[in-house]
Amino acid sequence: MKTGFYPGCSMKGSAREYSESLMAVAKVLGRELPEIPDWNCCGATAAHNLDRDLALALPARILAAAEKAGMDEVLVPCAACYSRLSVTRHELLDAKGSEALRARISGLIEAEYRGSAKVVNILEWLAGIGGLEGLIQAPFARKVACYYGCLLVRPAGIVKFDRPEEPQSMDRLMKKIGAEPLDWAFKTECCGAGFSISRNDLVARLSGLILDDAVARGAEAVIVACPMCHLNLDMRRPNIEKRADKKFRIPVLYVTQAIGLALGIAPKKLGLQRHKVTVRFSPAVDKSPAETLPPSGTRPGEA
Amino acid sequence: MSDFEPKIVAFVCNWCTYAGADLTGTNRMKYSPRVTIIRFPCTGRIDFMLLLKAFANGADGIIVSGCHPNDYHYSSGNFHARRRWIVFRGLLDFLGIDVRRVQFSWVSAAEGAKWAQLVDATAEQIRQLGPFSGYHKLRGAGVE
Amino acid sequence: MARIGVFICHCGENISATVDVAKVAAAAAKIPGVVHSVDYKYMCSDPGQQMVSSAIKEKNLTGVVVAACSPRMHEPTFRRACAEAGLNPFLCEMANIREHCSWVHEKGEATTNKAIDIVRTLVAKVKKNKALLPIKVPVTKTALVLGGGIAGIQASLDIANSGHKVILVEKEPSIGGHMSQLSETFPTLDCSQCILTPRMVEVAQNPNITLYSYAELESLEGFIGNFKARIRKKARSLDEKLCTGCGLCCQKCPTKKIASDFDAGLGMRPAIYVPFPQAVPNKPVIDREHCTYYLKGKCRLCEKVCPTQAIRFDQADEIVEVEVGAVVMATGFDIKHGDFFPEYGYGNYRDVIDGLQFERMASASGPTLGEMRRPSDGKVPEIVVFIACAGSRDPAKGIEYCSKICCMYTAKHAMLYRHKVHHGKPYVFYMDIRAGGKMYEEFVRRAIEEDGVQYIRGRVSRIYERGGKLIVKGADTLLGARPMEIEADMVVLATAGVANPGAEALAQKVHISYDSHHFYSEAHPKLRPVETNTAGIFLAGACQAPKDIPESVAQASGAAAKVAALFSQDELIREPLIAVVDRQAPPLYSTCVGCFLCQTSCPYQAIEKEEIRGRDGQLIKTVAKVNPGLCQGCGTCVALCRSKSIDIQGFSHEQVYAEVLALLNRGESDV
Amino acid sequence: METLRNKARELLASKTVQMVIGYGRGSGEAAPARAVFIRAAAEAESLIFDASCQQNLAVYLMKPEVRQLGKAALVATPSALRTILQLAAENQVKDHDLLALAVDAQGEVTPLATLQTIEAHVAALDCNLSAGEKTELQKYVALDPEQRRQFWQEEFARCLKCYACRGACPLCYCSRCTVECNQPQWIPVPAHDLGNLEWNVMRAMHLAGRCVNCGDCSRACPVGIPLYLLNQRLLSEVLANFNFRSGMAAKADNAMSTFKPDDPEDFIR
Repeated sequence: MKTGFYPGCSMKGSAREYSESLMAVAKVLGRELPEIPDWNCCGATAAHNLDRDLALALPARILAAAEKAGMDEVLVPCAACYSRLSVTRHELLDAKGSEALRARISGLIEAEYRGSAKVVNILEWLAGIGGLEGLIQAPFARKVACYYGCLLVRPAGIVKFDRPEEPQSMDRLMKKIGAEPLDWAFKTECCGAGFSISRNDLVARLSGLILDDAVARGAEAVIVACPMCHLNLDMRRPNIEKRADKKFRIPVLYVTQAIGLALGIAPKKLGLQRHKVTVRFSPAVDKSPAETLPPSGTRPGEA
Repeated sequence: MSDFEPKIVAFVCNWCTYAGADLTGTNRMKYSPRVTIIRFPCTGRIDFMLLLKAFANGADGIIVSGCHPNDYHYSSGNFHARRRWIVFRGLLDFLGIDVRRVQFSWVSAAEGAKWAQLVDATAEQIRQLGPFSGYHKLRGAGVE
Repeated sequence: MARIGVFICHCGENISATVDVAKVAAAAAKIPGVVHSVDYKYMCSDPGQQMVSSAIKEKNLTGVVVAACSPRMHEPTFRRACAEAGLNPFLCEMANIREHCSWVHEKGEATTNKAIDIVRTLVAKVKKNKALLPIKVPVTKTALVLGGGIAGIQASLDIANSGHKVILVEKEPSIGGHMSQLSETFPTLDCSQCILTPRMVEVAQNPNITLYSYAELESLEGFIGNFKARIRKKARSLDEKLCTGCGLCCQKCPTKKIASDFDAGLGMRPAIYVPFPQAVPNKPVIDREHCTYYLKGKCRLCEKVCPTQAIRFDQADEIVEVEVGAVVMATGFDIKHGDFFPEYGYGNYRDVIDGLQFERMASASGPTLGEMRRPSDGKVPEIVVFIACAGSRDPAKGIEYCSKICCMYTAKHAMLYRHKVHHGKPYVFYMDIRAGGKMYEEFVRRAIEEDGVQYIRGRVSRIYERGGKLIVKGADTLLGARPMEIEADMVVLATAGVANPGAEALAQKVHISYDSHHFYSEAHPKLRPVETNTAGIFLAGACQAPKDIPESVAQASGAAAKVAALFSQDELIREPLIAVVDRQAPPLYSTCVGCFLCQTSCPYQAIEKEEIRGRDGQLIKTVAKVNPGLCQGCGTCVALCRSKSIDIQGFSHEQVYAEVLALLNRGESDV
Repeated sequence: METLRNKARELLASKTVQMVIGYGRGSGEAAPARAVFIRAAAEAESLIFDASCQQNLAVYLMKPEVRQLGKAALVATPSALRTILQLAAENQVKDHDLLALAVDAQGEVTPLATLQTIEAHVAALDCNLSAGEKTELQKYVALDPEQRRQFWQEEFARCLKCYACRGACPLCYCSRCTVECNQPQWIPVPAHDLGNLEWNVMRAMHLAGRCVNCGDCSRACPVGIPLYLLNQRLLSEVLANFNFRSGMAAKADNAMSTFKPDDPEDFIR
């Protein structure tokens, strides 16, 4: 099973630490992640607002290149790229009249898009790697708030990943590395996304709500799996604090960084120094046991 | 060929298409007199050999019609019939027999209008195809 | 030689207006085998029928063709007339020259010729008709009712009161079903136990009803009038005759901490328990999965305290075989639970409960003795949010239908909450209020206007817990979809009504069809709601689709009427238009070679395997055999059989073959 | 061939079977191999196996005269194995009625005692039409209808209604075939154009979803009508439309007596 890696623009630019931590973790886990040769921009939010063919051609060209390089699946760490590539694969394979559309788009990109390569996001890829628990050097024994953002789980009909309203895959990953994922309400609420540039007041409000709830529940870190979420929750911290008129010390880590720490990889190699909010934790504190009585929803005899 | 009057036999199921044809009658909807009905309990009962017999004895076209799938009286006769027709049409086509002379359809007891349209359309199509003399000549030895 | 009588009807002038009836009669007279051919203004009138019967007698006709309207109209009329004249009714056929000819074509040569074609076709068919006798199938006048909820109870009582034996089988230790779990019922706020328990006692005391509680159907074979059912009486671990129902064992049982299924997981019960005080039969059952004796072989305290030594630890399940003539499915429904609404925290937060749990909380015999106490900390909830359509009308959750009863019981819940907590603040999030029954709308208006229930038209997107409160995030679409948050103490979800988990397996045991949601399929949604496609098996209550108590009771009485009608005759008379497998003299015995394609294709499981053995008991061959009770006469098997060894009476090979040839103006000899 | 002979000798000596049905030397080069019925260990010498042994010996399983001789061991080519499974699916062959001696191109013999083992053996084989068969079939499908009608008219004109194809086919085991039915006379008795056409249409339809393409009908036809084309055409129609392949399982529903709610119906108005 050959897995290709599609970095996209952010992994080489503002989210460099995401790519550094991913590569470090992959090395420890003994996984090859060759970049797709001659990859191009996925079109993100700009393309599909301008022209449908463009929005399909860009991702199709990426996938066609991956298929040409014999890749069975493509790891797309950035949620926005993952969403674009998944939607394109759906439009060109499963949707009604996909044959004609596929032929036309293949003509546009002057390469034959067959659709053999699967599109995989970071959580799917990490979950697929067995034996993670065995390699843990320093359990990441922290209370964490797993923040999935929007594009990882939506549109549910196409992406078909985890439960759109109440996802659990990142929570399960965090448990594997010894962390305690909290039950909180802002797992998939909007962080402000693209408004980070045009309306960062909105981002300040929305991201502020997210951080406020995480801190209120005692989270020691917010775990994300998307460069845009990291940017709003970390880099826009001054705007958030100014608007909320209070300080938020809580650091924001990529899921690969948290796993990296647990695998004993040096923080520098994980790019923690690139964050705006310094990554510092107070000493670990012991936790109270969970309640015993079964929740009201389960019936006697049911798991 | 305008004065050619085709002879068309319609094999229909009693509960749906026969009742649909009755409804066409009660609504006094006019349609071509070239089609005559033979009643069966269900489309599942229509044997492919009867279609051959009809062609062999002078029919120019055939209509086979019954209950829509899932709107059936007997719960699965039409499903079996559909599967039989798929294979039978494949065989006729492979033998070079013009499958356009056999029109399959679903007409429910409430679709009187659809029955009239079906008959008129089939009569017109068979009129254009002309008499099925090629097949009728096959009679070979026997009373002529 | 055939002696056929042909009778052409004018039908007033419906036929004669466009068809030259005299010409048709003359043409019919020339058909070989036709000895009598007349036309008359109104064949279906008494004089018309008189013409037919007198012609039969005078010319001793062997077959009759009446060319008039559709057989779907007057076939029974003319067949009865022939029977009265001494001619087997199945030797009479109708030629449809009205709906299929005179009404749909213009007056003229072509129309008359078509009429002649039709008559000639039916004359050819009638020559091949055989005299058939109606099929008589004996009827066992005992009914089997599966499910002891209100529907099963009502059906059993109605059938028993019409003088027939009933066997009522209930899976739980007591009958009563979901209705016994309710506190009060809409729209009258009658206390559920008060109106239900008298019926339960009536069932126990009715001499015609044999009640097997804590029992399930093991298998059902046979066909209408002649079913054989095997019922598994699960071991109660006590001797029902000796037990007086004093309840000492339940009080003394040390293992108390088992979540009670009857209390929907809110309350506790001991290992040996009676589900609720008014249970019928009022005999406890030992829950072998939790009883210490069965787990570790110790305790046996109940045995020690039992005044009548009724405890039987080594009691085994018992299979009871019964013969029944009809089955009524009244197995009821369930409400959706499990991790179905994670975004509402259902199954995660203890104060997010479902409708049945609220009923138990509001019920005087419930775990909180009727007081409003939230499950997490037992406090009285000040603010309660009720969410309607929790799962129903939601294709994304896979349930697109409306569960019909939730709007009513949600209004009732809100009203009961206000009656018990006067200063409480109930909110109801709804999409549309469906209160279509008698006095239903008034009931909901009363909840809104008199009991001050705050109805908010909008959906709830998420519920999360913060500081001991449940934050309900929703939107009020009547106020411009303004997002809103309510800090609630407790949330009640009106979850979707779904089929019982075991519904599909039971349907397969009983051979009835079910829909994609595992609700049982009625024969016809409008005209045959209480019957199924399997003859002799009827439906009552929510097993067919979610419905309220009045409808379940009405449907139960309907099903009971059907059973009573079935049992009103000693024998079942069925039209003989069924399939028959060829039989020959030895040594061939039958042209059937036993490939049994017919058996797999038969939708009614009407074809059985028959082993033909010689006098020495040696198996000669296994051939197909049609069960006259089950065959509905669709004929699918007939067209499938490669060796033409199965034929259907009324539409036999010879009949339809003759029709095709006659229609195309070919004589019999033209091969 | 030696292993085959030893196996036969051993089976007959130990009385596990009463008879071994295999191939023996034929008379002259027209029929290099023919079926032989070995009932004594000594006769096992006459068993042969080479490229000319193509006949589907499973046809003898359905002949009453052979069945009454007792349990048989059958030298089975791949299509014979698939025929046994199809016969089992139609309740004609029970699990321990026979012992199959599966033999492949290299003459390797593997005894298969139960239908289960036959199923497993067949599952490993490639049961598709060969490339050659596909191209030939495609050649006819590509013709336009009139050319096909002309082709079959000429082919069927040679038919003598000798019904050798019916005798050779293991799946034609009806005790009274519809051809022999004269009330009503379904298939015209004379071998004129109509009689020949209706007979061949009926034979092809009765094999739809059952034929395993062993080719014996065509080999048996004295006037060399390419009957295999009809069967192969319906074989591919059944596979394409219903994703069903005959002769793969002992307990399988027949393609024509079952259905799927979403069978293709684009030709129905």
